Amino acid sequence: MATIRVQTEAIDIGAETAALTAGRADIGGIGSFLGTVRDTAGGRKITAMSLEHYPGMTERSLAAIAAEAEARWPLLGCTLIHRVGRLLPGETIVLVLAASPHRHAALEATAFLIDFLKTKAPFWKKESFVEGDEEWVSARDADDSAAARWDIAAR
Amino acid sequence: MATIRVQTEAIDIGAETAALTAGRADIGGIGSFLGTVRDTAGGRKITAMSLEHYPGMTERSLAAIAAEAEARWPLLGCTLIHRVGRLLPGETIVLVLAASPHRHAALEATAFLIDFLKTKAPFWKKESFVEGDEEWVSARDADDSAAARWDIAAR
Amino acid sequence: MSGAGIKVLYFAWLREKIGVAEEDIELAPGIATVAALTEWLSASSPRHEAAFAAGKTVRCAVNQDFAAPDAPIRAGDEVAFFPPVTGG
Amino acid sequence: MSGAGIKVLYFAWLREKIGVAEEDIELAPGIATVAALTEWLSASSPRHEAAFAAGKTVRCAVNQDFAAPDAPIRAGDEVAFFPPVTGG
Repeated sequence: MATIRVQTEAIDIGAETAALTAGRADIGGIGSFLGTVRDTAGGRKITAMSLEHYPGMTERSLAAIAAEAEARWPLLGCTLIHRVGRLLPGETIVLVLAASPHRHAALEATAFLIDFLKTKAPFWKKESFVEGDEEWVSARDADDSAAARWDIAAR
Repeated sequence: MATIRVQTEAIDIGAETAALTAGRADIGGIGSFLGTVRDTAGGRKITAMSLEHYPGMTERSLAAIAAEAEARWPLLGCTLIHRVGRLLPGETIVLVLAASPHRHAALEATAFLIDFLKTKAPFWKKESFVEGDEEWVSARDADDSAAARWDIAAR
Repeated sequence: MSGAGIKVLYFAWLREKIGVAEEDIELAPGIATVAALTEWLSASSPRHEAAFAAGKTVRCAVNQDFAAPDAPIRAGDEVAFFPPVTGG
Repeated sequence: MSGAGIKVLYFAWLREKIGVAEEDIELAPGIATVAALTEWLSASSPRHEAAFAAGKTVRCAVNQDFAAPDAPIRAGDEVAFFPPVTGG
């Protein structure tokens, strides 16, 4: 039921929302989170963010995250799209959509999906700074804590 | 900073997201909730939902709700759009967008905004059933409870 | 609006029951609160009486802010009556 | 892959430090867990040693599922090593 995609192209929230809701009249609301590239990291200006992933495992882990959300909330569909490659500040990185008859289910599932995507899906970011150096982003304890509040061990 | 609008036209989440984020590279994420018309109410099929509002007070109350969200979370912008008039099942009713450097702030502000919009903004819904009768929607205790969890008295 | 007048607005089923969306009222002496105005309006016609009989489920706003029964009413005010809101 | 071979993948800074994205390894006798494989790979070159020296910050997946140090490794497996994930 979930739409899972890894792509290099920009993410079009309008088109994805339309695809998720097309022909349906049983949805009460769609929650979403659209992540975008900030132009600073640790107080330094960046020129780009490069995303690498583990093809195969990525799709498996996103499908598992979506299945878990569908088991926990009465979802009528969800969408997980993550970009890879070189992205510029302001560009889209990730989109989560969750549709449900009820707004709280839609919003909670959205928060759950993005928290888990950040701790369980095999993506890695590298920041390119204006000074010319590059650095792999370190995992944040805050992300593990965010995932842990849903009562599943973050790995 | 907030975009507040009451309109009869369908809501375009893509265009509104683009307007909110245009030219910016300080946003880390945009949370959103898009409400749509369900084709059933209390187990009965509906043919339409009609929305009435209190012009003037609507805009004041939406601006107050947005200002409260901006005081509570580090938002870089938010959008509140509500439709009025006669809407068909599957159509958009309401859109909330909240942009922040941080994803949890964006998602929490989104939930706060829609919970408060539902209890504080002067909109009223009337359902038209397939049998031909019409009924004004009653306020739900669940909506007051949802608003109350944010520690502001729901009225 | 001039003199001791106020503007009264009705929404949703209150509007439908009373049959008008808006009326200009001359404030009688002693009508100084939302509660007093509600009582005065109820007595003004059977339709008003029927609408306001819903009692606790009628909400009020004075000059576009939610107002409790003891909120003051003054000449020139815009006073609205409506059911609990159900938007979103 | 044939015989006792496994495929090993590296991502992010592990890939950069080791200098290859993927290698086919003949499983030596006794290499039956992630921990044993990690130790064997570390000893295979100074670049591997430097990469795996990061120790606790290296994660592993066997056949595309996250795997703990005591997880078994069998011929034909796809084993990946990478830093903690940072997507989203």
